[in-house]
Amino acid sequence: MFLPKRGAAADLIVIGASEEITGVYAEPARNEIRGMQLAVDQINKAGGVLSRQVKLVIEDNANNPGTAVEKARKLIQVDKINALIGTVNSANSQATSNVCLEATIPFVDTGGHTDSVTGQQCHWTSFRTCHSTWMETHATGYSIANKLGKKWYYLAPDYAFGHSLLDGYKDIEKKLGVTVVGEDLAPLGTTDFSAYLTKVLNAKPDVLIIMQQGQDLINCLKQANSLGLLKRIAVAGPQGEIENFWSLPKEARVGYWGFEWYYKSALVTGKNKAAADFIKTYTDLYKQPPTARSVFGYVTAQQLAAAITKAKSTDAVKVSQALSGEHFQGLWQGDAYYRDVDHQLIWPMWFGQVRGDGAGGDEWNIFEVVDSQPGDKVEKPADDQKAVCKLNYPA
Amino acid sequence: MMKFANVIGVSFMAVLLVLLPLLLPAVGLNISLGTTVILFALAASSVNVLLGFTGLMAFGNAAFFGVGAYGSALFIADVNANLILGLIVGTVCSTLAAAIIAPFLIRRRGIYFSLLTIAFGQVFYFIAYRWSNVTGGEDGFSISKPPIFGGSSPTLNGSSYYYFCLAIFAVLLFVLWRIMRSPFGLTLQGIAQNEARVRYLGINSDRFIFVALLLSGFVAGLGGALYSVSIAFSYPLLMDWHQSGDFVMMVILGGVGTIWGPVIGAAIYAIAQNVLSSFTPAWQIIIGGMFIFFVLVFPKGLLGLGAARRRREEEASQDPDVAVVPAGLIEGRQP
Amino acid sequence: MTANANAAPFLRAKDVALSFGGVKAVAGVDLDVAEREIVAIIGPNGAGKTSFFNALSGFFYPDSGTVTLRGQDITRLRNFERIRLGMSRTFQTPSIFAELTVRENIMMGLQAQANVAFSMRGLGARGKELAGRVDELLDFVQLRSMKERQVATLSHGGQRLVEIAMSLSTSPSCVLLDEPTAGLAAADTTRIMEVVRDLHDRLGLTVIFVEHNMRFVSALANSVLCMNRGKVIARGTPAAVLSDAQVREAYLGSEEIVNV
Amino acid sequence: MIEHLAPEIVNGIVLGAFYAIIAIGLSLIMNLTGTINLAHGSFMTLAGYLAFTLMSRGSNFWFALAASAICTAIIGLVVERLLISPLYKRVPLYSLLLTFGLSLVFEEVFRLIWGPSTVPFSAPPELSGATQIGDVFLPTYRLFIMVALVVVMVALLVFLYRTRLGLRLRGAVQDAEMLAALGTNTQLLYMTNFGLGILLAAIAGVLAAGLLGLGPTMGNDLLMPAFITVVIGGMGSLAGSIVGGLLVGLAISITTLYLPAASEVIMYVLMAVVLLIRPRGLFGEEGIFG
Repeated sequence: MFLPKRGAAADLIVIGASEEITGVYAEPARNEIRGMQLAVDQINKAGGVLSRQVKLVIEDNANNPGTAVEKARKLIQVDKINALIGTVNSANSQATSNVCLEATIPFVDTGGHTDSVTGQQCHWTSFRTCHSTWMETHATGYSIANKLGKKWYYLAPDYAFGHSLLDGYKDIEKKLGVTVVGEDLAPLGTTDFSAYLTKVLNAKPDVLIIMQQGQDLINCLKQANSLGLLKRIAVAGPQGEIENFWSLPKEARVGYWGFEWYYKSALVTGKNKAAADFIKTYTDLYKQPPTARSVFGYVTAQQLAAAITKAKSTDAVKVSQALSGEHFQGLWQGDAYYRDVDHQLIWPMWFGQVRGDGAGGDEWNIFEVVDSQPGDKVEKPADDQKAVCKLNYPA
Repeated sequence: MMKFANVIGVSFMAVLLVLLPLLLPAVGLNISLGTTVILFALAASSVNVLLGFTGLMAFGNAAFFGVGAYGSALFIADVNANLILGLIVGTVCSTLAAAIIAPFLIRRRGIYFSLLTIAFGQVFYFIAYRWSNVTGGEDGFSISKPPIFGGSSPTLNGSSYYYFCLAIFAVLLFVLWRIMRSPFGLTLQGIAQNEARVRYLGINSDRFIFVALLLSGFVAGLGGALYSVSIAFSYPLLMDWHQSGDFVMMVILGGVGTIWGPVIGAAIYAIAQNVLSSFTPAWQIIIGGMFIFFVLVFPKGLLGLGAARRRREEEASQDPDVAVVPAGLIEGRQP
Repeated sequence: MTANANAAPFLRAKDVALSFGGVKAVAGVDLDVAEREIVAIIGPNGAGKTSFFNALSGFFYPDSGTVTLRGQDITRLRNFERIRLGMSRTFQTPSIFAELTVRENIMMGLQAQANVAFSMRGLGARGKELAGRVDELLDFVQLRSMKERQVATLSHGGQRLVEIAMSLSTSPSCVLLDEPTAGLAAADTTRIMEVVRDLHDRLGLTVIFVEHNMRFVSALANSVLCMNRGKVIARGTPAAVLSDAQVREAYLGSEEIVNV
Repeated sequence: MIEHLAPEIVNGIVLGAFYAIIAIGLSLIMNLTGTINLAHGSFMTLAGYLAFTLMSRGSNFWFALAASAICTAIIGLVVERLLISPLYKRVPLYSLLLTFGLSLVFEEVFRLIWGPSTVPFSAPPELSGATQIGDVFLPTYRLFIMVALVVVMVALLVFLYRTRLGLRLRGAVQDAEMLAALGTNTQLLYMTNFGLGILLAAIAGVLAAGLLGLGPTMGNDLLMPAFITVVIGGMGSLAGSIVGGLLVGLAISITTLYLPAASEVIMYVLMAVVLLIRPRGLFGEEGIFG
């Protein structure tokens, strides 16, 4: 029988994790799970939460929102979880967030970036650890202007996510007095960017901001390289997923990218001992350095446990209130907090250059951090968010 | 007149479905999985209208399912948070979608028909993906559960929503059963078995296929509309051809051309997927393998097994591989 | 009996040609059939008889030539539209609904004829009337006792009779029968022969049939058309055609002629 | 404008040639055996991964291309014999569903063996970079693909029109029963035909991997445009697949230049227009399947 013993539920804190174990996001999902698992193990070793052990129940949401809803409900109804964490795909994050509101279970979105989770579709039960799309564009916007120049050219994928990235940059461009010399929307799945890239070469911007993802990004970078564009114009983008860059051929490991965390940089971790310990333990355990995804998972599980401890209860309202607004020291320099107004984690974002080969005898170390931006500077002001996001805590 | 065995069968299924919200938690599954089974069964039944009853290899019904889902979700979110009205709007949308593509489809038979259903189904997927201002694109589209009659009427949740879906499903199943026994249904069976003969009885089979497509779009859309409310979400993958393939497989798993087959198939599929994916990341291999196994070994599905044996006993001798969906599938060279 | 020269013939095919991938199956065939005539089409295998039937009944459209029914050009009319004009046909291998009962097989055409085929509910009051018609038609082919049998379980001859009854369910004025006795035992052949005669004598229908059994042809047909390699090689009374030298040569060595 | 248009036209032809090659394979298999091969894309991906594995073990690109294409075709033959051939006497739905199940299994097996993300598959150095033709720079790898696909297509035509087996195959595609009556071993023909279709897919798969990047769903992403190519060109017509593929490829690449927002929808619009005017597709013959 695979049923959890119902009696046991009272002796345990059960945290559900819904992750894209199968499908295109399997790798980031795996790293999020590793982070969560490590945090839970450490918590249990230290005596658990409210002197109860924490149990992590992991479900595969198959990278499909319908399955994500089903699995969230299964975790809530059958496994009697006290809180739910996880998701990489934004659609899954939002769908799961809605289910958790219905069941009044706290949900922390570890890795789905779409603005709506802490924006228009925010709920009092929902939190988010990773940066919002808005934060990514603004953080990199400041850093690009700061490090690379103020004459920009946009290249974005022509679908919902590309449009919201573009909106973000258009907002920051006004604040910084940037000149935009060109803007192109390329269809998703474009294989040949040479027409766009030729236009870019003629427009002579300081920076080409590429918002493509996945295979489109790889194709674009390879072609930019072969056209010699990289020697004349800097290339930058909102988010570099280290898992992706590790699997890229060396000629495509180029450009400046926003990073949500990095394991080998004084700008990121500084003298934070917790971070150093985490990196060492994680690397020893999994034979691979932690990524931003690992940190999402780890910090989420850790902060959820801290909130339950602080609330002295697993009651959803109490836990949510305990999590909200509480400042903590994460795995980076400076503090962080899930802010009251929309439950978005406010923490810094970094910026730097990707290189072909690992540095310092570490094949994983292909990123050089050059800049960082504080979280409260790059997220929408709290007052603006009040108009968009209504958390509607129960009275 | 129903045979005694059928009465037993129907009663058994009825009791099983009514008690499902009690049975599922007892075996470690959640009630909403039951709702999903019912709604997938609706989609599979819509495939069955074409595949089982009319002999048309439809491979694009997820598009109707998805149009129903988006239609009701958009209406509920943007116009009126009223469950009943939302379902009506979603179903009207999906029936209209069927009416739009039907003129392209009814001119072809056999695998060309399948090919066209795949391609046109993908058109709807593409629209949902691309028209993100309205549909939310790949991020999907959230709604909150609407009150049943709008305003301050109650909102259905968990098991009450399950019974709501079950009631609609039961009515629809009865209607389908009646239709299959009507003159219209008889003509559809005729088309499935021998379309040339149907035409030589002076019947314009194209018009029947057109209506069958509308019926199929209606049933699938109703399932989709109920599904988007069930999960309070709609997303483009609902319309992908893989989803269509899953619906067709449900029909085959249960038994093609039978009223209960799609229900049984949907239950096997949904429960297997749900349970397996909790245990192993290789669940898709097992599901795919199950499909292959059934196609090779039990092509008539679970229900077809019994029915086939009964028929075989009556018949003198027949090729054991006689097609479940005969003749009409291969397109003849007819004007 | 020949067609009345003044009036337009009941069914007329003029210079009908049909080819498949370069092979001329029918190469310019003319045929005039008068109302209530019985015409037999004979010829060796591959002579193009069935292809000609297909062109007449709209299974394929002819490449050239015209087909008229009661003076109306039906060459490009779709097959089911011809049925509504009173044409009806059977196929070389019985074209039936094998998994349905005899009753359902007959019913389908009756429904269509009564314009109730689109009804998604029961037949209501019309049901009784149509059931009566089913019985009538089954009496005609003497199959009433088989009414609830699945057609697949019937003998070959039984299936042919069902097909004939089906083709009558559309109330035709003209029936095209493609080798009604092919593959039948002697007793069944006689029974079919009686039924075909009744089509003409009792129901007053025009009958055109393709046949290899020459006993059958000479006993029933008013007029015979012999085809070979897509062309008409002889036409006239059965006696005249069957004694034609060209016909005998075309059939030479083939066993069908033995029956003459 | 020419400096923009020329690369887009090359791109369109390359894309179109891919669709055409895939569509020819699909169409051959569809016509002879009535199987809509939904696993066709999986075979392309498989060939890509095999080539990737060979190259990461030190093989050069050319050997990897040949070896993986042949291996994939052999795997295709095994699949055809073991799984698909038992279904030939059944209605085509079953082979369609079998290949559907197969594609699910394949996709997940790829993830388990080669990981869920794309793998770093690079075109050989001699084919990277750009070639200057007049004032226009064209990516060498694309030119190579264009030439390679044309060579494959010519070889295919020579096989189908100039060899005995090819002639039989074409005859069988038109009328399988007639061929059986003439005593040709139909099972052997089915096998050859399927193997040929998969071989084409495999070659396209390896070439595509260097162009589009190699991940578990690479082949499936190319499958839908190939289906639409078949619909547009007309089922069972070689010329239809070639013209249809080029039409789709060029339509996509030219709209990309002038109206990028429409470049995805153009394929579906093209299909609808063609079907409205000619329900059989451009070159569709009145074959067994209409």
